[in-house]
Amino acid sequence: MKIRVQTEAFDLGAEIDALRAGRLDVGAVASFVGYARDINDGSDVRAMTLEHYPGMTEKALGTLADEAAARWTLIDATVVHRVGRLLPGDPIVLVAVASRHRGDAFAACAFIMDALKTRAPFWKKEETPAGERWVEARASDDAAAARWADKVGRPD
Amino acid sequence: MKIRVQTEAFDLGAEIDALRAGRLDVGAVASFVGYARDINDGSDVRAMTLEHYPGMTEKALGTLADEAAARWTLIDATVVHRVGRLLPGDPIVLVAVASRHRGDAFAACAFIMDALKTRAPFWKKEETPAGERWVEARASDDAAAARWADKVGRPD
Amino acid sequence: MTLRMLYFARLRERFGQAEECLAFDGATVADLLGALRARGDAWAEELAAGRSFRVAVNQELATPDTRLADRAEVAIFPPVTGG
Amino acid sequence: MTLRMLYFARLRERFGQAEECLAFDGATVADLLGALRARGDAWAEELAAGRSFRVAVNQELATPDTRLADRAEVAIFPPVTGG
Repeated sequence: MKIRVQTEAFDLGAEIDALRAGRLDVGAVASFVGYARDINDGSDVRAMTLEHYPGMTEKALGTLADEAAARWTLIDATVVHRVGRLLPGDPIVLVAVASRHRGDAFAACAFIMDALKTRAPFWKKEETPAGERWVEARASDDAAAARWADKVGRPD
Repeated sequence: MKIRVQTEAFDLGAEIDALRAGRLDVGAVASFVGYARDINDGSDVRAMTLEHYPGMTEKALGTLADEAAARWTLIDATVVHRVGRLLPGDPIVLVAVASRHRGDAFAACAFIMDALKTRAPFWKKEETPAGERWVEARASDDAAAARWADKVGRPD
Repeated sequence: MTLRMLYFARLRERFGQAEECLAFDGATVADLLGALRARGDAWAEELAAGRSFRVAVNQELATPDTRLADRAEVAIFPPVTGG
Repeated sequence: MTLRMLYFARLRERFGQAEECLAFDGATVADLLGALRARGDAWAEELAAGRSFRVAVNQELATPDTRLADRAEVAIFPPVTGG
């Protein structure tokens, strides 16, 4: 499992090449990239700054990846999350999961993203025409994460 | 919706850049790449050849993508499937879905893959130490596709 | 009516041809399958009731009661295995 | 005991500091929150019952009954919004 927190952009293709390198038993790679949008909650967003809790962040992401590896049959996974100031269109987060079969890859990738959204210590501050504002946590993210509790395989 | 059937390899990063080009409202891209494995059903696989039904293939893939667009809130999607002779490690299929929020992207990407596996006219023939063999359809693929019938959103 | 028949994958190999033009007197896919089975050998074997194959008419998946029209493109193939 | 306190995001701004060393006589996270609320102003307001915040002890999410040990690293922050 590769876990990184960084200010620089990442290259999805290169990350997935590294994830698969030398493994001819990989039949499936599911991946997700989250991007900064130019609008949120009805306001224009000119930029955002991502703050995190160094030390706990890496530990929390590692825990999520380990939970996914315990729950599904995975070959490897990569999680990269950026911090610092980002502009609309910039990639924020990458989760990529390699497995033999697609069901495991899809489920683990969605699980890691849902868990990251509620358990990894990152916070977004947006720059809007009305000034700066901290993004509020969404009830829909708690609901998405809760789908995975006490379930085997895919959520409802 | 971009649908392509081709013999050449594809570049995941370039496909996703094209999918997002000029769209700053894209918050989420879920993607899947399927690869040729070096072992299947307990036999070494040296190579495989993918045959398809030109004309129907593109129509079937377009129908799946349209069904996904009717069911979830999507910005765009790309489906690329290779045909011809492939070696272990070669990418076979790419499905990438762009949306505002991750739930739609994940669900539509998984749906398109599950539907493709049962409804798009491709056939694999494997080269093994014991000779050539046509890959048999899997009951698990029918079950995966059936999960989406009469359901809204994500499957069980 | 005249049909353009296409065969794919294992069925193409078993039937020894990828396509043919077929003069046909019936009305439905079921009628057509009956006519093909009457050829015997691989045709009777592969298209027997209970065997797993698919029929597409004009590039859309069809069922036994799908009606056929003159110049239709009819494809017969095994369950698909792409992806 | 002495705790290393860390504050993040909106709470860092509201409390006017990112970290501090805190001498503390209680036993649990609940005791600690009571001591911080007693500072009044933003502390009383942001850490009031019913407000939404998280506490991590030694970089693991904690609950009100989590026990604290000398030199623990305790972080208080809003619900997370990454990804």
